[in-house]
Amino acid sequence: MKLAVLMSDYRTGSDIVDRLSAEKLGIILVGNGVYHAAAKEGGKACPILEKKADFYALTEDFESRGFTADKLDSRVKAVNYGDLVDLIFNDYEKVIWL
Amino acid sequence: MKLAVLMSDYRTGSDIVDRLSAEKLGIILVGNGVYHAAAKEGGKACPILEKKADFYALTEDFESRGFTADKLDSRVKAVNYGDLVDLIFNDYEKVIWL
Amino acid sequence: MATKKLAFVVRSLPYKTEASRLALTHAISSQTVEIYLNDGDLVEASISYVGDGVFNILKNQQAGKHYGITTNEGHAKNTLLLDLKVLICKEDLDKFGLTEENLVMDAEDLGGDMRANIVSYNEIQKEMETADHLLFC
Amino acid sequence: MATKKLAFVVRSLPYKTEASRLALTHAISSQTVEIYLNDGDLVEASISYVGDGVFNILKNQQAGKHYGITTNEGHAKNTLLLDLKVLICKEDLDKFGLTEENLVMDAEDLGGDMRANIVSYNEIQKEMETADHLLFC
Amino acid sequence: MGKLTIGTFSSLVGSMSLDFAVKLSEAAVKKGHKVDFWMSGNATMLAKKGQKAFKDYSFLSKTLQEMLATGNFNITACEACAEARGYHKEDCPDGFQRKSMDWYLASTFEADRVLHIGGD
Amino acid sequence: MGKLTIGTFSSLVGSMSLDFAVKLSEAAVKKGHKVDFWMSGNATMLAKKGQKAFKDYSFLSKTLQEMLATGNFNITACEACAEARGYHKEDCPDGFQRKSMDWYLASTFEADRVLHIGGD
Repeated sequence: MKLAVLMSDYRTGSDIVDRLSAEKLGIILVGNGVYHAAAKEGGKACPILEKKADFYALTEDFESRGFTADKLDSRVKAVNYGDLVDLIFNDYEKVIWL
Repeated sequence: MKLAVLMSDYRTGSDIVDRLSAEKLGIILVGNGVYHAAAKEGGKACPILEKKADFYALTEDFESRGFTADKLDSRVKAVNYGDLVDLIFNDYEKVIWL
Repeated sequence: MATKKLAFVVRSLPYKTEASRLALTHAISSQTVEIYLNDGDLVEASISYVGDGVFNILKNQQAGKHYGITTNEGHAKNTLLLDLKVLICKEDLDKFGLTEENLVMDAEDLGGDMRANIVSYNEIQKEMETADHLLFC
Repeated sequence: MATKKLAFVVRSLPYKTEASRLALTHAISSQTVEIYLNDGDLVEASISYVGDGVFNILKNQQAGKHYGITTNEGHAKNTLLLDLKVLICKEDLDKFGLTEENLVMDAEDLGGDMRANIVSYNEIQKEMETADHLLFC
Repeated sequence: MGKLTIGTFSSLVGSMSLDFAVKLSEAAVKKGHKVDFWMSGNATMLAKKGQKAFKDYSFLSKTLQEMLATGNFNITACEACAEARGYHKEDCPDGFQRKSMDWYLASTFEADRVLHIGGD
Repeated sequence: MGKLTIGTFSSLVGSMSLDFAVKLSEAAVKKGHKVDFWMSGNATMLAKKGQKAFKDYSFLSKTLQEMLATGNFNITACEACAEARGYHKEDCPDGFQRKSMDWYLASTFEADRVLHIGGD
């Protein structure tokens, strides 16, 4: 399946993502999920970014929290709400919110 | 200080509890915090119970979730809402909610 | 004439928030959805419990006695009474040391025939793959 | 004539919930509380940022532009403008690789004199000990 | 053009999850898609008339009315959830509907995509 | 006998944190303590008249009215938070007050214990 995961939290949900598998998997960081792309703990990027998936972060949400696109982990692509609509309709078949 | 911590969540807040220090520390498990006393992962009790503190769990809340007092870790004492009021007023000076 | 398959996946703890309770009540409402659809069209809901979500189906929840609300246990029983497909992740039960005895496995006392299925995560993954839409909570 | 000391401790991330935003606005309201108190009585609020809470005071929050709401950055600046004591946990900044440059440290642009203090967790622990009440969020 | 059904269970003010759902709907409607927006549980807070705009809180009524005007946006509250919160028929904003939960399930039948925002 | 000030910022229905705050108040009032109960943010959902009892949702109005009758319980909503949600004066249940945030801070002045329930 082609699955888009909207990840909206920083401290919960990783246990679920770890197990998800899909032929095509997109992880879209929204809300407080953007800290997965923008924050480092002890100098290390978030382990979730090791997952085999395409990563996106919502511009409106990381900018709201004081980050700019150049602060994101290089594996993560910035998208806006319009892009997100296209991703959901064109690139994936199913969408979940964590 | 004499500090009572009402711990209401299972998956967040432990980072804060780890650092708290008080001459007299009470950790009172309420809401989903009761899983710290009632759930075991991989056969192991929750690490938070290693903390030097007096532990309590709210009877109304663990019973609501399907546990009985005999299922609680032996370090944890069952209390009801009336006992909780007495603990807050008589045994501790400050109360926080996590 | 078509059937759409919805897979509800309960992964959060009960009670603190509304997430899992409302997932169950919405899944149950698949039984009355026909009034909105054309003849022969159907919406079919399954429910899978994974991760912390398995705590939703512990037996003997006393939330009615203490807080005056229906329990998630009661809702889970209703899903079985109404013949919804229910999957419970075995690996997560093992992790928490839970067994059939601890869980709502049927609604026999209410006259239901359906039993919940304890399955490996792979089966839940398959359920997700064959569903038209996924509803996590 | 007495002063009661309240220590607000911000430990949660901004925005997803109301917790930290409302802590800041309530702390600020200590400035107008006298209308409810006897002459000479005071309520004094301090604010400490610990753990994930340090992300509340990042600079350049664009929530106004994107969502039409005032930012936590703005509220944090107001606490400094109004001379509230502000403590930021150094160990947590180090953990996240954050420095003064990233943070709201003063309200100079608005005419404020007060600066936030980056301190070790021990200092925040002392603040908690000398306060009459603790308000975590 | 497709149809997106969004189910929301979050709270209005202070929970940015509900803001997210509204902004996503807006972006979808702008691109010509149809959106069904279901409010259950605490998300029914959106379904109360007379909300005042304050700068500290998100204020979503205006965006919702603009979307309704396009004819491609349908917003419906769980009736029981609303009544439990003391919201009666006369509290319901213009253009909003109130239905039972099966409305949401029915909406998914013809939806191309479903986003169920279950968390609070 | 002491005074307990509880500040609540959670949601009414479905969030058991608010149920907790009400049950704790009830237990304290029964023991003869005074309780000031502050509702801010989404907790102002308690401050809406006409809530209907459903078995799926907690229904706290009755307990609150019983506590008010004792004279040892004071319940006050943040006025701006209420207005942001479309709750006006006429929506406020009998015996409830509406004030600005400094009321909460003032209440802590004479409180023996303060419980600030900040999370949602």
